[in-house]
Amino acid sequence: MEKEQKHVAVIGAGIAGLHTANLLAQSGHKVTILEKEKYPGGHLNQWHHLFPDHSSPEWIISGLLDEQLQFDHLKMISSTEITSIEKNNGHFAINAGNELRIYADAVVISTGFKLFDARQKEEYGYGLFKNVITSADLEQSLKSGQPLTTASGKTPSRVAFIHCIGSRDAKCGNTYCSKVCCITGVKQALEISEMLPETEIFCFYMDLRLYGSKFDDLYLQAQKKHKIQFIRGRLSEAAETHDKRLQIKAEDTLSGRPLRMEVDMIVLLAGMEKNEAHQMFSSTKLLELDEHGFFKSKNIQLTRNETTQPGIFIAGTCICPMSVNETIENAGAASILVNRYLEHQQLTNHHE
Amino acid sequence: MQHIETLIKEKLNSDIRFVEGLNACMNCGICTAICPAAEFYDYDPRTMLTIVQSGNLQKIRELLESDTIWYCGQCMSCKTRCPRHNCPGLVISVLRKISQETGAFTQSRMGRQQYLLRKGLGNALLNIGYSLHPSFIKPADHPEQGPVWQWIFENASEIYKTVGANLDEEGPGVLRKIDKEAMTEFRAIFEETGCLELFRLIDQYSSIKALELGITNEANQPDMDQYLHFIENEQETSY
Amino acid sequence: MNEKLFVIPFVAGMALLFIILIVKGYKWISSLSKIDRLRLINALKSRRILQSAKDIFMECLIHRRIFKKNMVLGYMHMSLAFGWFLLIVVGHLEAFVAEKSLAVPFYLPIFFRFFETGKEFAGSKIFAALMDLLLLFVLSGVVLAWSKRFYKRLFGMRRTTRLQYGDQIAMTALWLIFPLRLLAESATAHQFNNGSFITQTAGSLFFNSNTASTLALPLWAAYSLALGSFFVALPYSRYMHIPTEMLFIIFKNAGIKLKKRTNSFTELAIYSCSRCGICLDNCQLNNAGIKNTQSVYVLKSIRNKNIDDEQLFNCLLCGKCQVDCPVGIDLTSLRITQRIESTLQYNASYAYLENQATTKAGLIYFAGCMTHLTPRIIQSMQHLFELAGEDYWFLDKEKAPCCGRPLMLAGQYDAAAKLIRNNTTQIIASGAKKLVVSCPICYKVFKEDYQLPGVEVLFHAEYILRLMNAGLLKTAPLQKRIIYHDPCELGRGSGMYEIPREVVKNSGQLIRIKNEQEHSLCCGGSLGNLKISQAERNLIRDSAINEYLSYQPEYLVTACPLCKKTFARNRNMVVMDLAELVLEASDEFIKRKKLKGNKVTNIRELETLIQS
Amino acid sequence: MNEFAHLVSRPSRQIDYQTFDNRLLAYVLRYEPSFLTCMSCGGCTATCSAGKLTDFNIRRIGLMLRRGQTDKLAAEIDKCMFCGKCSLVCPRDVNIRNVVLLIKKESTRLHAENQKV
Repeated sequence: MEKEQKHVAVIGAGIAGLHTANLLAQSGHKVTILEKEKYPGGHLNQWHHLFPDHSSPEWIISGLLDEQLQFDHLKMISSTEITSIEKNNGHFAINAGNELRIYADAVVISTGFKLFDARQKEEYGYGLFKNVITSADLEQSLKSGQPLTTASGKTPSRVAFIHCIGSRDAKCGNTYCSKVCCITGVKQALEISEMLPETEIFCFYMDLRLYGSKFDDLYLQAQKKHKIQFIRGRLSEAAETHDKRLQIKAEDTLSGRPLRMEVDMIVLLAGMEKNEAHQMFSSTKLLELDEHGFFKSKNIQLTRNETTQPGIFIAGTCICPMSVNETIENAGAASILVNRYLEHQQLTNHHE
Repeated sequence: MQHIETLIKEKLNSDIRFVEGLNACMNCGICTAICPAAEFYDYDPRTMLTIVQSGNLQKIRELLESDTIWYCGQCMSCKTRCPRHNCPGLVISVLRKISQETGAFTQSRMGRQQYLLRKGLGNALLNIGYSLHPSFIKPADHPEQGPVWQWIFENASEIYKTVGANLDEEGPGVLRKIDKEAMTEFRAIFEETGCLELFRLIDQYSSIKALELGITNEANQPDMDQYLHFIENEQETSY
Repeated sequence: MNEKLFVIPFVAGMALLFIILIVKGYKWISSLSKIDRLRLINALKSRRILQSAKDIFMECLIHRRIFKKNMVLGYMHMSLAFGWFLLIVVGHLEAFVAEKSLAVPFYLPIFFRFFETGKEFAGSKIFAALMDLLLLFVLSGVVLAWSKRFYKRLFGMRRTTRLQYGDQIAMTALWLIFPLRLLAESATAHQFNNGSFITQTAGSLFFNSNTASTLALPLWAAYSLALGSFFVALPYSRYMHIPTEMLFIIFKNAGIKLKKRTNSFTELAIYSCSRCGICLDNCQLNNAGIKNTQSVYVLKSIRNKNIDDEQLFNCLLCGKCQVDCPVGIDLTSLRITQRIESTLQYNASYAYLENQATTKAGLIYFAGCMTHLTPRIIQSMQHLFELAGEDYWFLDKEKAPCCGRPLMLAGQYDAAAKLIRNNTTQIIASGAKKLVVSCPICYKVFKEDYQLPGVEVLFHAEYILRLMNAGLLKTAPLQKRIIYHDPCELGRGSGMYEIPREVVKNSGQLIRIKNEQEHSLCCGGSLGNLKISQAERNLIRDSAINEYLSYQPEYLVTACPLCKKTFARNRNMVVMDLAELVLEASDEFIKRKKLKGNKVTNIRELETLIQS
Repeated sequence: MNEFAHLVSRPSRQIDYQTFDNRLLAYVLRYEPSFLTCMSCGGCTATCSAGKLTDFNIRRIGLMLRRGQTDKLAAEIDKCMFCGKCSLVCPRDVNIRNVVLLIKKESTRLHAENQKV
């Protein structure tokens, strides 16, 4: 029995999308990746170094893109935004901008996450005070290779990292943990400390959730070698002083005393949020979303990558916050489920 | 002021007990959980270690001038439990020494008692080689020991003999008289290790404190007997 | 047996009611404070009594305020009250004319047709017709009242109040009075031909000569019993509002106000509530599914002495309920007074407040606790003061006691007074002539409860408008559709509606919306409610946001840090404070000037350019 | 008999869950279940207006309540000025103002009850 080549559409060319696409192409399926941006790679394009090994994200993206070259039946269409998806007789019709219409036997959604807009926490002054930046801004600054400075060009003598911005906070509607911000903060603190050894660095946290392999080593290193201080307490508000420093107030909950400190720079560890694209899928009743607006899995234990709609799969941070290595693992798992689905379809078609 | 804080920093960093005793604390609190002193005193080894770890010299200085560091019983239970191999007990030893060396100890009630210890235990050690000797426990001063002690005290030489001790006699045995040669060697160790210097500093800072408190004799000199009496009777403010 | 005895239930009920009313009335008047009693006496002697008479006529009989809210509901109340009133008045006239004497037994006009069977007198036909017409008028009200139980929406209401036993008895009696009167009069009319177009027709329709003669007396007795029952049940039912409201209007017109502690005026206000339920639909707690804490229920619970904190403190104190209250009860103050009473035992002393250092300045800026969580407002205000060249002192820049209003809302009046005293000392010592606040919560308490001689308390909108009018602040209206959200404490709370709107008009395109000014929505963030959960607050907030979004605004401008913070989570429109809007419009002005070729970097240079 | 310092017994600082006084806690939780979700992040204390003027620590009050250390609560809670900032920053949406009100009310009642006994 000869295998009929199936067509899979992958939406989003971040690492989850690229990796799933490669694996599916390797299994012999025809694959089309649709990306709304001009270039693939997603958020990883903006990151400087990855935790825990400080590796560069560029090699991950370029590695995945190089791998693509060996598959003729894999193509990528960029600068294209999906407008709608319809399901007909077990097949999918995907409409995109430029009157593009693609038919597919299965769809993988890997649209990723959106960074929390820190302006929502007005009391921390993002967008208002120049020396309040987010972890993403800091990552860009580190990537630029320029030495880190305050808005007025001075070397910061004291930097404060604030954990849980837009995560675990009912006040901005996100009650879940974004999982990677704690370690991102530790990683970035280490990088600043290596770049500016004289700079004092403080991390204000509610709980340190350093869940991953080798993450605690970074924590120990940050404390021991770099004298980075971890203060358990949530920042209440920031105010600008006349010399454009920032005065922050928190409670040092472990000593039970209010704490006030002037710093030159605040880094807000912004969490991950659902992508706006999710709304398009749920409004047409094609897919269900979970209580946080991420895509709902068919079964959270067994089939994380299957949606409530047969034939549509999900991979990466459109399911929930994940680190880079987890995303890659997750993409692999997604490709296995897609393969299984297509094989089953083949069998039923054959019997018919 | 600035000078003292720099001095504290130097002393801290040059002490092996500090370098070995603090290995990045993560505030788990197991030391406080096990600490016998923490159960009864307003004292918490975890908080103390956090302060030292913060490197905030002003806070460390406040610590040196407080009662806190003197509550530790040096049982070192903390050492055996710490998941990061820290030893708050050792860190406290360093802090105590710096407090003695800088005179910070005279700023707290518990700290001032260093003078009491130096006079009592310290002098006893230097004079007879024992920090505590049965002859020190005078029945008049210790009514709580009751009439039996009175009887033991009066018939000491015979009673100690019956339990195999060699009280104040030449030769071997428990409570023997320490011979001259050993005493010389003992004093030399004290001299070499800096203990005598520490004694001298305690004396010096305590006299300064006595002056400061106005505890003086007719010649306007510090009256150290009266000072001893004063620190013996100083009351704990509250617990 | 004397058949006249059937009037006994009516006479007894009436007598009992009068005794109760006199006792209560005496108690209410006698327990007024000395000054309030003087006010009352003065009012009775002056022309104000005419005003009261007019108000009583308009509100108690005509029900003008209810008419304004809904015509059908208004008509229902008017036909019952005014119709019955006219029945009594015209009935008496008829009796006087028939008997040619003013000394008629007081029950006679009520049962006139029973006693005056067939005697012709001057205008008897006209009177009979008029009385029938009035009975029809009242009956139409009764029919509407019945149908209101089933078709609430006809009356513009979504919810009506739940009834108590006293209410049920009185209401049943009330509903029976007029149909029974109709039947009794019809029976008599059929017997003696003394009716008019209604009763005569109904008589021949319902009765034959047999049934008319046997049923007439029982029907008259039933009518008397219905009247008597109504009068007896009245003081224990919501209908107590009928006599109470008249006294309430007289008290109110005399200038008597609700105090911080309960007094007889409070009780009068509570009894004046007719439980019409008009306040229910206005309440935004409905959006959160909270259904038993609205003003009418709280008043009822206070009257029944079973009020608990869960009910008393579950209210936003937004004041929306009292806007449409037909009796004009100050429901917010009444609830606060009750909160004060309920928390008397635990008021804080704030012993830690010691004399803080004051700074000499011409103007004080008091941002308030909340504003510290909205630094954009603070930054904008500081910018404005700089523009105006003010010598100002930012009183609570680092730390300062709260203004006291949140305590007041929680009923902690004595505690609030301590903060107020402390802050007053500081403000007076600074020698400032102006106090500018950007938080309406602070504004209300500074205006109402602080004694600050020589210090003008200004809300930032007022201050900004002055700068604009003085030419110190120049703005170019932005091309933005703007909705202005009235904060409760500023709008209904302090009556400031137009000043902020003037400011908005100078800065952009103000859209007028349905629920604005005194009908404006509460954001849901109110400090007045201590019991509501955040999830419930969110429901209130979301329904307000959805209403605003239906106008497709680009900016939602408010003048309260708490409203701003509450609305900030929506992602479909920009939420900002008035001060921020003004600065944006001022930047726009500079930008436009620049486009015309002037090189301007700041507003001061601009000023000099304009002047030159 | 003389009193000897070393014979005077000192109260233990240990939190003893065996002798736990949970009356106040039970009352607060009954009327304000949102208090259950407090995770002691300290945001409330950091923002507290009263906390800037005195040693008032609202987070610790919550903690003392949850650990049955209620004897000093009534006096401590009096420092609160009810401004509501704490409720506005709480990441777990705890209705802190109501918690304060409930503590005040119930501890006043418990105090009166204890007086009677």
